[in-house]
Amino acid sequence: MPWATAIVVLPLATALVVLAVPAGRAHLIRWVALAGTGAHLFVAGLATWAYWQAATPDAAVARTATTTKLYLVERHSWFPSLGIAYLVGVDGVSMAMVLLTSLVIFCGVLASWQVQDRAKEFFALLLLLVTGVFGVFVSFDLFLFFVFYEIAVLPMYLLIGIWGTGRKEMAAMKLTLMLMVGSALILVGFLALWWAAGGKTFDLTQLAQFRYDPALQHWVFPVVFIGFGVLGALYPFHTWSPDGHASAPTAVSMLHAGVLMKLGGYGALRIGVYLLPEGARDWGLFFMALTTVNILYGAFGAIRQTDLKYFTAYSSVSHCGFVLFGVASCNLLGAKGAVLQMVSHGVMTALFFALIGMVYGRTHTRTIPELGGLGRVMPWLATCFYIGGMASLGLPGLSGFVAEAHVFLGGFFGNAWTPPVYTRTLTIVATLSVVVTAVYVLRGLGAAFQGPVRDPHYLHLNDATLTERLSTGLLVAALVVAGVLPGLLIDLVEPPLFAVVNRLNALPGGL
Amino acid sequence: MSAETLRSALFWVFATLSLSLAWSVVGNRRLLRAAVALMGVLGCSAAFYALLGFGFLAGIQILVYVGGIVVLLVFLVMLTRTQALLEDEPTPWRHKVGVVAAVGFFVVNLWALASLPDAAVQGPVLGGDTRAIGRALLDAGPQGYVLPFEAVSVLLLAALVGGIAVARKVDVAALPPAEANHG
Amino acid sequence: MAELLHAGGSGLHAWLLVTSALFSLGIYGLLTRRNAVGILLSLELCLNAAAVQFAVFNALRAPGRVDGAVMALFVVAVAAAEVVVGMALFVLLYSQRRTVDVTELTGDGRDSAGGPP
Amino acid sequence: MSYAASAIVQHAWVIPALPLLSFLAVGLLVRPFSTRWAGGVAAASVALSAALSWWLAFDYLQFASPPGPLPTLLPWQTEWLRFQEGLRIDAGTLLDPASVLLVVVVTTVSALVHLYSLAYMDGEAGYGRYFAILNLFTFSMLGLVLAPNLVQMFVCWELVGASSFFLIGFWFDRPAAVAASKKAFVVTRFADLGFLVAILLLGHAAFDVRQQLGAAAGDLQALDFAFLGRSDVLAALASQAPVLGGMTALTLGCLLLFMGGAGKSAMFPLHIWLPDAMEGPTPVSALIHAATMVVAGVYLVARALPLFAAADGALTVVLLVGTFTALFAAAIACTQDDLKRVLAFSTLSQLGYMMLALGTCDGGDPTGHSAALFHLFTHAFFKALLFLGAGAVLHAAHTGDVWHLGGLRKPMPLTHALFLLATLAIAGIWPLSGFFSKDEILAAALHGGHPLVFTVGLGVAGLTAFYMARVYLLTFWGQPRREATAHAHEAPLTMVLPMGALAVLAAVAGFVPVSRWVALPGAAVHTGIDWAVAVPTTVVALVGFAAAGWLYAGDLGRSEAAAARLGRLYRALRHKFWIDEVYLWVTRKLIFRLVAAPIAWFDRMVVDGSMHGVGVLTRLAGAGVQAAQTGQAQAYAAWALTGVALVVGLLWAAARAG
Repeated sequence: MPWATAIVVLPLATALVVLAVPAGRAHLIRWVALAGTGAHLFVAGLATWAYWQAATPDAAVARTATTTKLYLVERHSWFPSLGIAYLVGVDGVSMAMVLLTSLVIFCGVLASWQVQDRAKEFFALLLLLVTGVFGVFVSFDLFLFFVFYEIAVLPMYLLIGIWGTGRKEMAAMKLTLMLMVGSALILVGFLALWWAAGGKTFDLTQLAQFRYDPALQHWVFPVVFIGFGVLGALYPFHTWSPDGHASAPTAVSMLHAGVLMKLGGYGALRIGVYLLPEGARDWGLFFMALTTVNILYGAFGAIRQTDLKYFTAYSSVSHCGFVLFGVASCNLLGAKGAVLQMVSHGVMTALFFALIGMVYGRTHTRTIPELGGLGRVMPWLATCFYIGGMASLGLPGLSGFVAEAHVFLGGFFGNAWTPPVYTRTLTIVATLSVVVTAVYVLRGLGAAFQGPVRDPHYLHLNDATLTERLSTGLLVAALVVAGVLPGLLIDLVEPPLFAVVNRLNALPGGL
Repeated sequence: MSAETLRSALFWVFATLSLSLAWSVVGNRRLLRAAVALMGVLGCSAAFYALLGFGFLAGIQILVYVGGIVVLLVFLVMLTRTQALLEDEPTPWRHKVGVVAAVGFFVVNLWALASLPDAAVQGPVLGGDTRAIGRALLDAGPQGYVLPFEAVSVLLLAALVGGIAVARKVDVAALPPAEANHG
Repeated sequence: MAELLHAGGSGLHAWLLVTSALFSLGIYGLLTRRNAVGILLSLELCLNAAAVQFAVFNALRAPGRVDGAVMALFVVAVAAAEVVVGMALFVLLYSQRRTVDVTELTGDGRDSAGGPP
Repeated sequence: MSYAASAIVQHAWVIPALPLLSFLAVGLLVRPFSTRWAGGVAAASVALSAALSWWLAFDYLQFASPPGPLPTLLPWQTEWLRFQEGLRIDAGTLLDPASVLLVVVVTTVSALVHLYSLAYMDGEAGYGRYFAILNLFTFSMLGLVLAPNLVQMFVCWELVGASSFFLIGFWFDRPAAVAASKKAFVVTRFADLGFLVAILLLGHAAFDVRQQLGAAAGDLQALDFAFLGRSDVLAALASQAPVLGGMTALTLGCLLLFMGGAGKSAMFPLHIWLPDAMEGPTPVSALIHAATMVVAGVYLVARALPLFAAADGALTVVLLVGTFTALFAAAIACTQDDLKRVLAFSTLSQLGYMMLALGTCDGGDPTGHSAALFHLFTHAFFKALLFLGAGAVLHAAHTGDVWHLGGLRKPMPLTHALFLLATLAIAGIWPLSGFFSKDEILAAALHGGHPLVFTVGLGVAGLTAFYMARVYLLTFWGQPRREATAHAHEAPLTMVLPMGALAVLAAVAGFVPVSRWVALPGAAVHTGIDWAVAVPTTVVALVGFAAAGWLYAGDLGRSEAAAARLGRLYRALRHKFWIDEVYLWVTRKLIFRLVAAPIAWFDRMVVDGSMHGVGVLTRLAGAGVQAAQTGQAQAYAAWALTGVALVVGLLWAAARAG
């Protein structure tokens, strides 16, 4: 069974089916989209099972490997003259990301149940977008990776520009332009990697065999890292994210903050650190410092926000900072923490944006001071908000804690070539964010959901509908499962990370 | 006076006439006069065709171009007359640009011309034979023109349909009374 | 008189000189006229000059063939099509804008709104 | 008989699992359908848990092989989180005297509070939610107590904090309750930052030690208490190079650990959240803010005592902070008007006692450790009783302001009797439990070579008697000072019964030989009464009573005169030394206004602005190009011809050159 291809093709096929439905039948369109994404969730689950079957015997080998072994591989020549191939497959990290994306898109479709305006185009574009995301996660040919990366970025422009709110055109433009700059950097990096390895192949597994010249790595690494960092909201290239998230429709925010921003961390880890260990060694500390700024800056920025979406967007900046911080700390704990944080933040922020969309759909405002006392009116939504908030501030038992604990330990343990005083200081500074996060989460949610009911009209609003309960309930369940049984996720993502870390550990100690 | 000399003299007569009329086409402030001058230029061109030995072409030129197209243009001029454009006098800047471009083009042409060897008409030209032209137009062979011919007919049809479609929207009754209409 | 229809009296250079001059005059008109119809007239001048030049080359360089003549015919046909479309456009334009002054036709997307700006 | 034969010792995990299951069941299944059942299920599960924990304590003591010390058992553990090899975090149940003691205390008080709440919370919106979170709290507290490693402790520690947050903010439409819950969470969270960094520091240091030990470390993981308590590990930790300011990772880690503990146990200056937390329902205050959660800090220090003892000076900090908090809070308690607030400051003061006792171990003599745990044990009962009594008063009179109460002993005789008993217990009157445990603490201070601390402790004992007598007299004696107070009535049976049970415990707990059971090796075990301590404490307590009686039993004008005479000191005490205001100033003015707001501004204006600036530059460049795009076909034609002319000109030049 070509699992990897199925993962990519299924959403695309669903998009085509959606396009074939007459535009007037919005209800049918929704059901098609839901069925398609539901089937995808199922297929992703089966694929995980297949991966698990294939990968478990290699678990011991993986601990000492220096190259990631792929599973469920499909390889077809595409442009043989340039060494471009259709090479798809999975490893633990990409499997985890595929599962996350499946879940988020499924819940995103559920959360978009109310979309009426041009529903057909909306769902088709959404599915196209997610096709790109899945493509990125399963492709192991850099060129194919880039193609999918662009597919993932571009529909965003239309989705925000057409179905967004507020200053949507500006936000869409800004987002697209900044991400394009990022992908230009990535392309430069990819071409450099391809060219330096002889210009024969874009195959990641083969490029990983090649030892790049440290001088080349020294300049390619920051290019690639910043290129991916733009999507991963690396300070100071994060400013597209608050505007973009605030303007995007619910499902797009969910997908974007939940999954698309993870492409940044994924790429930085998979391409940046993995292919360019010496570059990572040279630049690790710099990027740790920059992402520490990210973490605190996003958290402090969130305190002053009055729009729920800006609030969540700044908190995303902070949380995505953890991802890149983990990547930049260049050790197993950090890398694992980064991947766990990707999953955790993906679910959490998708939950947040889904809930914000639901609250906005009822109150028609996202301004926190205009809300108030909603906990009395919509207990389900408030409860889910608080669970998400608790995950966000790293409450143990929810997924955020596991990830942040890894990232902090990773930063604190540091690596062989950086003087520990730097990494530890940065880590301790970064831990301050747990307090700041508590402050802004409790302030924001308290103002919106606690206290007396602010507007008497709110008393007539109803709580979540069945689809909304299903969507948010699934995400909450994912947060809880990932938090209570972190071993499941760790077992999945750990083996391929050994390869990344073993390459780093094999480096001659720098400085 | 030999036929050669006569032809040469006729050529120069028509050339002078043609150029001066052309000057009027582009330079006359009153568009209607320019249109009439264009008619003259095209007439001269018919004479040129004749001098070159293309009798059929000359006839077509008179019939279609002068008699059809330019008449349309005259109508057009009259249909779109406005007070503001009654005198189409170029501004100095436009005039300069026009002169530079036209002269520049002419000079470039002259340069190209200088690289060509001169030649004269050698004898009767086949193009004078209407049947030959007809055959070439309907020839499906490698030297034939049947495809362009058909394409041009489609083009004409399209232009016809398009012209009707575009102009159909004009609801003359609904037009606001325009002071310019009587200029 | 019939003889006149069989051969040209002047050389290639003289012919081309005249057609080039005609074409150049057309360019001048093309660039200076404000009236769209005037531009169309100038364009006819250019087209006609080109058509004549086809005929000239045909007669003087390849008298055994008819390609130039055919091209000249095509030019006439294309000119007819062009005038038809141009006429339709300009009449419509005039009905909406009350002018065919090309300098007032700026592409700011408001053309369809109708009425003079 | 051995422990293997004891089902409950082997399956001690059932004790925390029951409230957890009940939390899930009540929260997800029962609550939407029936509030009555929600309360019933929740209370029943905790009651069952309490019964099991008594069984556990019984078996644990019964099967110990005398005469040796009680063993430390780890009957169940499973991998929970694998950071990396040697840094695995297990979930498990650690059974030793301290944890068994705490399990008993937590489940017993919790069960009684659940029972009490059935009536107390009757008719509240969110009744089911209340019980679900109360269950979650009980589970978390048990998990904390049974934690075999620092991380499990931290996990449950945070869960305890979160459930406390939700319980304090139970009436979430009251702004004061919302503010109090936020404050409690944020302040403790700030302290937990210390705990977290301590875990990082100690985890790293211990991991290094573990790597050095190699096979000698066995299967023990770096953050296991069993590993951290080993003498070779402690020696290795203590001999590590200093990391900051001459302190080793061990010392720094212990100080930060204490910061976490001080936050949860509301030690000065992190105490500010506890008085405000009284905005929550009173049973919650009884359970969380008197008997269980707030002692977590004490428990943490007690649990990590080997580390603290090995760390240079850490225990001295504990001693100082504990002593100061005991005095400071007791002094403030003398001036507060709200019944529950007085009890809250009293709790602070008693927690200070416990910390103080732990601090006296700095000389290497671990006697204070058992004294602290003993006091923790007794305090849980009498303080919970005091809170439940206050709750009964609140329930009846709808106000907690002592100046609005008065004369309640007639309409509420049972509550009065129980409150009096608890007052005597906390004041340390023989033969009630407070007498024994407080004396042990003071004895530990005296014999541990801290006479000054002993003196302060003695003073605090007097203050304790004074402020407890003050609120007791103002509440129950004299005449009702408000209409509502006059119509007060006795609490229902479901409220009185748990209070009665607690009263029995508060009365007899002093005779339980807790300090002998929990004694660390080397600790002096008290037998009988230490007259050198008992006499002075009883005397100061009686003096405190007498002073309160003189001021508050008869003419209340006397108290006003006394307050006036104290002047500035009285005002400072009433305003709690303006510490809340300082905090507000720091957070609002300094952090929000000088950090958060500038960052938000900087982000929008500078960072985003520079990104926009790039956009504007691009647009300007575009505008330059746009000028050529006039939409005028003639202009294009001119450009095209110019281009042609240029190209031909170039060709020409090339031809001439060639």
